[in-house]
Amino acid sequence: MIWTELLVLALLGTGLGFYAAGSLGLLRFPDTASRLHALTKADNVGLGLVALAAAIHWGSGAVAAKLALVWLLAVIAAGTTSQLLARRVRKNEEPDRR
Amino acid sequence: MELLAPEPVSAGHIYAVTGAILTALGFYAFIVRRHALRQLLAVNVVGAGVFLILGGLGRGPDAIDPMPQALVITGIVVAVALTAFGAAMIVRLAEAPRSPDQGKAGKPDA
Amino acid sequence: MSGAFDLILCLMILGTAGIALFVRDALAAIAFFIAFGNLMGLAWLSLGAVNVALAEIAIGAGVTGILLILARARLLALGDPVHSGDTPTWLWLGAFAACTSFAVLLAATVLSITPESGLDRVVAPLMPGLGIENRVTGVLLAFRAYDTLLESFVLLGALVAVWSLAPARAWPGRPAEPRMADGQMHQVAGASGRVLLPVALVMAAYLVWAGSDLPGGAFQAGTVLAGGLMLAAMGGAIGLPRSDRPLLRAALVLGPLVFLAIGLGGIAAGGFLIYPKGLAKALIVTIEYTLFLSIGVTLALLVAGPPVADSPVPDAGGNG
Amino acid sequence: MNLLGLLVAVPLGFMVAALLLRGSGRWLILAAAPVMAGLALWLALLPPGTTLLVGNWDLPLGILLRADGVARLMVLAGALVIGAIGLHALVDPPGGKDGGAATAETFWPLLYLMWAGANAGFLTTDLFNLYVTLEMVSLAAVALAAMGSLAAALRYFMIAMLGSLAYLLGVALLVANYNTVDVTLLAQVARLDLATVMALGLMTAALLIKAALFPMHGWLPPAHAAAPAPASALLSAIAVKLGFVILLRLWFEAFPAITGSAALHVLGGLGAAAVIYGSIQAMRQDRLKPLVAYSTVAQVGYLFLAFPLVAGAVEPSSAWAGMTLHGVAHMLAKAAMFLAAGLMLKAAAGDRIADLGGLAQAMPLTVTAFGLAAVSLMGLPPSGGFTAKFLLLSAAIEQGAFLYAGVLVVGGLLAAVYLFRALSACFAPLAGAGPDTASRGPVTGGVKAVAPLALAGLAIVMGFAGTALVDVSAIEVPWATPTVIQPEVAP
Amino acid sequence: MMTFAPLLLVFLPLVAAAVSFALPERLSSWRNAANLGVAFTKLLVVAYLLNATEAGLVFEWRYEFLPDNDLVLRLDKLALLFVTLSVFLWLMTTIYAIAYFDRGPNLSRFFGFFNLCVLAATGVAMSGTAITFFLFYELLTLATWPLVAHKGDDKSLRAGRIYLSYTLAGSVAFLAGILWLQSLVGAIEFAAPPDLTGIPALTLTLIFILCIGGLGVKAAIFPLHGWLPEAMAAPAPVSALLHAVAVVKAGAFGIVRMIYDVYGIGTVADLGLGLPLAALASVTILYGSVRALMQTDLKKRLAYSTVSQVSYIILGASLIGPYAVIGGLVHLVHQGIMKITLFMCAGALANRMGIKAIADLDGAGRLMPVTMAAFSVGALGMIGLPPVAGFISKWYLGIGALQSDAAWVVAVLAGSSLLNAAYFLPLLYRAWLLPPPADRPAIRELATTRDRMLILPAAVTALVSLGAGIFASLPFSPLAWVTLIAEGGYLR
Repeated sequence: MIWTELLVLALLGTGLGFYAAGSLGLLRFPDTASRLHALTKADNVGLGLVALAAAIHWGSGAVAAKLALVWLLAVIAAGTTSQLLARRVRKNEEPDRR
Repeated sequence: MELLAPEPVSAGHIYAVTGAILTALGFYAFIVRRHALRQLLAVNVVGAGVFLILGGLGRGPDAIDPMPQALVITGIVVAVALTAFGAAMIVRLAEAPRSPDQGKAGKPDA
Repeated sequence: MSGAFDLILCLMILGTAGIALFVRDALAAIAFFIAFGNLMGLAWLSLGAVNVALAEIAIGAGVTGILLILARARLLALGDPVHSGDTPTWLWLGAFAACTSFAVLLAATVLSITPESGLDRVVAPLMPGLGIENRVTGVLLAFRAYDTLLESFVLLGALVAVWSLAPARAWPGRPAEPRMADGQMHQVAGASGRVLLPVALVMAAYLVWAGSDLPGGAFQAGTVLAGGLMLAAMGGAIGLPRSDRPLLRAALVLGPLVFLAIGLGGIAAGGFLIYPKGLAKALIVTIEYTLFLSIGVTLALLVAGPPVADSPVPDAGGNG
Repeated sequence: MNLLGLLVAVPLGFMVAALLLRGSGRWLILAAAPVMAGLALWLALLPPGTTLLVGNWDLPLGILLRADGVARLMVLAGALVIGAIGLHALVDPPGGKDGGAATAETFWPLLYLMWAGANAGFLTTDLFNLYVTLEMVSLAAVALAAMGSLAAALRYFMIAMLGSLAYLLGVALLVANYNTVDVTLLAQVARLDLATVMALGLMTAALLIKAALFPMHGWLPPAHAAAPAPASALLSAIAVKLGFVILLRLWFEAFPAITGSAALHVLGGLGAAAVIYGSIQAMRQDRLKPLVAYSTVAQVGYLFLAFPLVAGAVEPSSAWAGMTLHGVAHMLAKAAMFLAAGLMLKAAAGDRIADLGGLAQAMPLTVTAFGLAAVSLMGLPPSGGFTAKFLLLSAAIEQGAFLYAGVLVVGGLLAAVYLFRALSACFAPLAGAGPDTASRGPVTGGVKAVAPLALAGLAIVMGFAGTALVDVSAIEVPWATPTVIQPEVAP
Repeated sequence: MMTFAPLLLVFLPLVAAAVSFALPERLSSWRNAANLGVAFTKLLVVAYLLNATEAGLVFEWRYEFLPDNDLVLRLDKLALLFVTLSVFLWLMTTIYAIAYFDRGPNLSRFFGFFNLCVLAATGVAMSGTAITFFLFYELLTLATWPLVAHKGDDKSLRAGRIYLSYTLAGSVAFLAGILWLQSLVGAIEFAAPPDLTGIPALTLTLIFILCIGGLGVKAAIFPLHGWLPEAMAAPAPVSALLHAVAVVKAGAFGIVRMIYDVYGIGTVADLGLGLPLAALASVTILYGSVRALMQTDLKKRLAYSTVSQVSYIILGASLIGPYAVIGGLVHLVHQGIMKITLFMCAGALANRMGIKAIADLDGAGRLMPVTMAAFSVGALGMIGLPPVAGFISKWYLGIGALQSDAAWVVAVLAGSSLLNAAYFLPLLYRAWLLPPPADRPAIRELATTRDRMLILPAAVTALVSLGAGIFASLPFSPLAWVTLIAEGGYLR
């Protein structure tokens, strides 16, 4: 039992670490593209780890499946929005480059 | 869900007081923020505060009263319905100020 | 520790609300309002009101947030910068004094009332008769079904009210397309919309089904459906319908009408909105499914706004 | 088994039908008006004590519908007024000038929504249910007002929404404090504590906004004046009445022990101020519809002026009857007046009172309707307005409340001043012999004048049915039927 | 018939009003026929009622229109006196109005409201309770207003406004008085005067002042008379019927009811209210006469004369003596008949020859001898010369004054008669003895049917006022009837 607890704790910790890194990137990176880069990748991994931790904590297949769905949806949403944001950014910057 | 719902000593009061402050805050913003869209936002904050009072005071030691919950859900739906209408009015007003009284009162008929 | 969690959460709620209310930039205000709504959802979770938490996040934060964002964007396009005019100092001060006293008075009032779940005792023994477990659903669709019936008509009426704002030439027409101007962006959004719409439908259906016994219900599910529809519409996966399409009208009134019909059917069983013995659950589920469909469509159209005159859609390739 | 629910369900059904039938939905009123009038009449004739527990769920949880005197009269008057307005809207559609097709179509579902909401509100004893009905009515009201002036409607919307939330806050405090929001139950358990006082204060303030009592009336004149005639008629006849009825429930039924005489006199004083202020503002208007709208501000004042008189009486009194009948008479007369004013303005050269010249010749029936409505609003006999004012004045004099009596008297005179000003403008010859005025032929036998004439006629006929109406208004007056709500007394 | 007779009297003019409103202008002959038919029918009904009432029957119709407040129409002898007067004069005025307007604009409206006025006047006469009285009294106000404003020009609209401000303020005071009294003694029935014992004298006095003040507006008591001369902007038939009969008489009639059937002469005497009222009436009599003397416009002079003459009724009522009462009440009839003659003649003069100012009257007697003859009878009656009816009134008033130990009233009467003579005789002098101005075209007075219809009513009323004086001692003469009334209750 204790091992699962420890595993959960470790996963949570790593997940939060990714979140922290992502947030730090959001705050510190210079332009939109790099901010997006930091945010989407780190946060998706972070969320995945936290969801995994939760799934192990409850130890139920149904819960795990739901959490997987949640993660999947979050990844799709993040992917789509970051795509859209990036395109909008590029479009706005285009005139300057020409 | 138990993870997030611990035994509160008087969590109900904490949230109810928060609701009270939110309500007053919203009223305040409604008065000083004169743009209609911001007022609409303020009204929604007031609504959230009122709902929180309703929920907080319905939170007993072991369970939360289903009745205020139902009332809050009803309230939220009514609020969003009205917000949608309000937002639509604000946009339409910016598009074409439809007000015959202004036209006729100010100047001779167009 | 839990007390500390509640306290921190409440402070965050107040903080986000304060920013949402007073920050200069309207977009920032709306962003913080959405954050505020999500924190409110957490607060409801913490209070144990999962049903409300779902509703708050989906409707209070989600739909309202989108409504405000869209309204702001349209106002900006119309040349309204969404700046609040300057208000005189005396107004600030006077309002501050008044609202502070109001807050103190209201807080004192709230503290004078002991929080309790008084009606839970009344609700609990009635639940077995309904055959469902979720007490909130029980209140919404049985004990106070009358409120809910009227509320479903408020929602429908709000859409009618929004439609009533349509300009003379635009009726009957389609709402303004929330479509992305850029062709490629369009594709991206469309792709995700196409993926998400069926997912949303399944999820929503599940939420309704779960709503009988677990947290969930027609309103939350309807919001999820509306979200899917809106995403799909933004990506151009589906077009927005003309306001006079018979099918659309039918979809809009389906839920309220079934609810009303079942209510009137109750007269045969003894009175308005009485569910015949043993049929309660079946009827409640019927109401919930039809209502969820109508709510989904209604909310999506509420967000879309009134029909607009058919004008050349701002085309992506137009200025190649 | 009883059918109280039908009074709400049937208009909702018509709303759905109107949405499904789209453009041709307007013809539904031909069925709705008689059906609803029949139902309302049936309601008025029910034996006293008729109630309905919706869904048969018992009280602290469920919702009670009750056919008391106020509900009967308001529902009946509402059915007649809304039905007549609806029929009128067939010949004088609200979409006229620039509202266009959207207005013409959406008017109908909104009308039915308001109808259902008003009926539901008049019948229910549940304060939260009242919140929902209040929103139904407010939503429809704002949308109808928006058909005239969007700016005014938006102002109305904001203030109404804030009011609704203040009301809901009151409900929240009550539900937490008493675990019930039913008026009949609250009457048994009400106690004087901070929460109750706060709740009552908040709800009262909110409802005063909705009822447009001076000085919370600011939203009313622009919104009512700008809307198309049928919409204005609905707004002034129905929308402001619901707030008033809820206040009756709160002040005289749920918390009669808590509302002290000082508070009652505050309301009475505001009512008196409203009468005077509204009348003076109405006198100052140059244009017809704002004049009529300010007259609503004044007339609402009478309803609240009656509060201390009602409380000062010991038994089902003439004050109660006068107040209720005044509400009913105002519904009929004001709706008639707005409809007539709408027709008059369409025929007149402009919207100023001075432009009304020649209308007495051109449209005698419409001007007659306006005149009859004015008679009732001024409280001249024979009319419902007179009956109501007679009862109120009797009560005021009986109680030695000479200040209120004076306001009642002066208010009637002021009303005569501004209403006769408009009326006598119709008798003046054509203002200027411009080409547009010369082309205005006599429109003697217009079907358009039927609805306003019928409503104004009803307001007059009401003056002869005083006894019956007073009897109805006394059904289940809070202090008349203590057996319903009080625990049994041990022998 | 017993209960429905009063209702019938109210219902008949309503029919005429409805028909008049409904028929378009081009069917004016139908409208005229309907008006005349109904007016004549009503006269027949009244004739029957007079007989029946004299035999001792009392017709009453009752309807509870508010709890404890009955709408009562009751035909006692006093009511019938007024009813008969108004019904008879209504028929005359209808004939006159048909001829006067011929084919003017908006006559449907005119005749509609005209009938409503008569309805109201009949109702005022038959009212059995204070509330019923108020109801019809207000209806009279409302129905008269469109008639005053009928022409629609600025002057008429102004007159209408002034008329309303006076009368509405008056009725409000009256209503306040009634309600105050009702809150003390319950509903007020004229047939069963309330018991006023135990009510403080001050309260009773205040109520009395409110009521008399309210009624005094219509009765045009100084200083509440201002509307009456203004209202002369109305067409002649309106001035004739309303200002000679309906409106001012309603006020005077109400005062009589207040004194005799509400307060009772005993209470009025105890409170000492009779004398001030008599003094006020006397002031009005003299003031009206003086003002009449100062007028140059014929109708205005007649209007001030009305102000003066109506107060005779009030004077008679307030003196509280048998002969004074008889004099006052009989003057209610006599003044009506005589004044309507004068107004109809004035209207005919204006209509046919455009004569409005007194200075234009020169030689009118030669051109329109019948009209001027009728006018002369009316004028002489007003002065109080026998054998015209006016003499009877003044005679009884004088005796009544002496009976009530108020000899000063005789001086007032004498002074007033002198003033009457001073403002009427010059008119007669001008009309009969001066030659017409050279530029006035000669007209044939009775050339067409319409011309004859215009003169006929005035001639009839002139003859009636002569008859009422000459045959005063016969049964059913106004004097005989008033004596019946007085004996029936006012001479306790």
